[in-house]
Amino acid sequence: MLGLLVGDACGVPYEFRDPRDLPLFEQLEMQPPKRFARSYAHVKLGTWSDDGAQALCLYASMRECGMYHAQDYAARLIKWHDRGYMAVDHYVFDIGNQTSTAIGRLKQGTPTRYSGLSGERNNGNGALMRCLPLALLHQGNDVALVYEAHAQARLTHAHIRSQVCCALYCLWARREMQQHTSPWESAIATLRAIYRRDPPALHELDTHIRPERRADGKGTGYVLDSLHSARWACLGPNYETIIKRAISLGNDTDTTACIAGGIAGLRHGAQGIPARWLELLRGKEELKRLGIWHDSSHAPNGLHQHQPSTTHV
Amino acid sequence: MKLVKAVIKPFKLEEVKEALADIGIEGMTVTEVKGFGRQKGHTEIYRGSEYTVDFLPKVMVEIVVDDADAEKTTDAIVKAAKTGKIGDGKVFVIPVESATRIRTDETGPEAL
Amino acid sequence: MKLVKAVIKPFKLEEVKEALADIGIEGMTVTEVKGFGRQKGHTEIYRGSEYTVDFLPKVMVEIVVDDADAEKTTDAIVKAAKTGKIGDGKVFVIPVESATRIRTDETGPEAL
Amino acid sequence: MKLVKAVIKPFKLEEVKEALADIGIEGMTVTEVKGFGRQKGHTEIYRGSEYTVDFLPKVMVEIVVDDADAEKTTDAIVKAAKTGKIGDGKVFVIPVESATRIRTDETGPEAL
Repeated sequence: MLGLLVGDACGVPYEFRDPRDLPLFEQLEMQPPKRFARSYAHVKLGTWSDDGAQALCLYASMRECGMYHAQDYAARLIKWHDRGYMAVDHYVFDIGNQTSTAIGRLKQGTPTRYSGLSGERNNGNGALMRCLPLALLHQGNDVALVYEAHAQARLTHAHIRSQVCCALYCLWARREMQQHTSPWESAIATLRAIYRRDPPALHELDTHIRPERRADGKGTGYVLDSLHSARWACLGPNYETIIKRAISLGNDTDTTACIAGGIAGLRHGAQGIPARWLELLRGKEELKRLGIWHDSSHAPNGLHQHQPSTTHV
Repeated sequence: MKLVKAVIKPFKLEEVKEALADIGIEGMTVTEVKGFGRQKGHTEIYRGSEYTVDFLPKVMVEIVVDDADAEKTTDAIVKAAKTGKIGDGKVFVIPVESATRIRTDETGPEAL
Repeated sequence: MKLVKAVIKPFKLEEVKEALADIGIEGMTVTEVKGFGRQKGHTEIYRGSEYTVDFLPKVMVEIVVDDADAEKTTDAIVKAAKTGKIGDGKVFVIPVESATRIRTDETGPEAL
Repeated sequence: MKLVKAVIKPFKLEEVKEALADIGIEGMTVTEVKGFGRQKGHTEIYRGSEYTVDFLPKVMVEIVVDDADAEKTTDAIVKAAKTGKIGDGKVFVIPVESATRIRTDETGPEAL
């Protein structure tokens, strides 16, 4: 979770920029260069955005329920939207259009199965950016994980593309946790095997997501571009480089860095996250309550490396 | 009246609906459920895992029918939902004492 | 005891809950379901696929009550859930042989 | 045969499954539900918002068993799902007239 949150917080000041307007690669810090006019100038550095808050809602829900429970998660998203639950300072400063529409529907009593928009154009990265806790805390097998990733996506992003992207990401994260030698490739193979019984999903995977294609991306808010951008960023050798690569693509920088950061955190552990970034990260009281941050150890042990257990953080 | 309650594979739902329409049954309720059974979910090689919740996605179909129709409803579902492989599911028949259609206040078999 | 099982329109849930609270019933279970019926839902064409959405989102409300309360519970639901339009749903009453409250091991009507 | 229908706290599902496996019961259906009851969800007044979460997340576990097994199934669930705190849930037993295994057409207790 720390990998995701730090990535998100690093990306916030650079959001919506053309890559050419960004500082030099080595200056893509959580604290941008002084002359750089950062996005959300009123938001303190080290603050996670909607991505981190929604992921924490899912984390808290799964911890409390011991499973993915759509209605409980929906109630927490509404609480975030209305009252800043899991947002730093209880302040919500950004929300995606689809998520906003879906939360509005949920508040009117629409069942969780039907709250998400399902058009092909409704494929923002809003469900992908928050789904990591499923992979961290899910106690089921791969089939169960895949279908709960679908259910998690449908809550706000009901098109099959968003669902499959979330399933692929969750399996990828699980393979990273398992220290698989080829996590991405293994995730694809498993997903194909599962989708043999699910032709629409298999069609989507093979014709649109095309997971074997070369990793690249533009860092936009389109779910497929986000996933491939994160994959490209994750070609970096360490946590810091992965986050900087994600931000260097410009556009939806916080979300690309959040998605890549989740994977990078699993791969390199909390000790792989630069101490200066952990220092700047805000909201630690909330993270302590959730058991993600521990003061006593100074170096947080909230994100352990390569050690799946029921207390993944 | 009887409640016919079937748990089937999700991809068989369309065929079951068609089979029921063929015998004149159009109203039903469908719930997404998790099925746990002797057939485990797709097994993965994974060491040292505590992963134990191995469900398979299923759908539960519920239909209330007149006493006389319970058997043919069951038969139609069984025929349409069968793949012959493990995990095809089950059909149960449960007694129903009363039924009311909310829109019209009709009760009994007229409400079905 | 009886299981009163109602399938209603999702936006009627609040009114049904209030109507039940008015007659002293507060415990219930709510499940998200799909309703298929003579009233068809909207049809969607998806990339040449034959996929059509012919269902409507519904919620299923389940309440177990003492025998004596089954009728007034049904009545309260019917009144609160009615819009007079097609698709309002139905209420069924099913016999229950035993009930146990997990926290206290109480059984029978005391458990309700 | 009997349908044993339990509404429990979600994080108790694993223990319930294990307790049932211990008495030889492996097949079950699990549904995510919202539980409304005398125990209200927590009400919070925050920033003038009137929004309150008045349900608790629950799961419904459904198992069909032979008549003779209904009681020990209920007992196993009650024991495993108990936390002693409010909101632990309930277990109901409902009569089932017939059961059919779709794959083999077996009916009655053999189908379970």
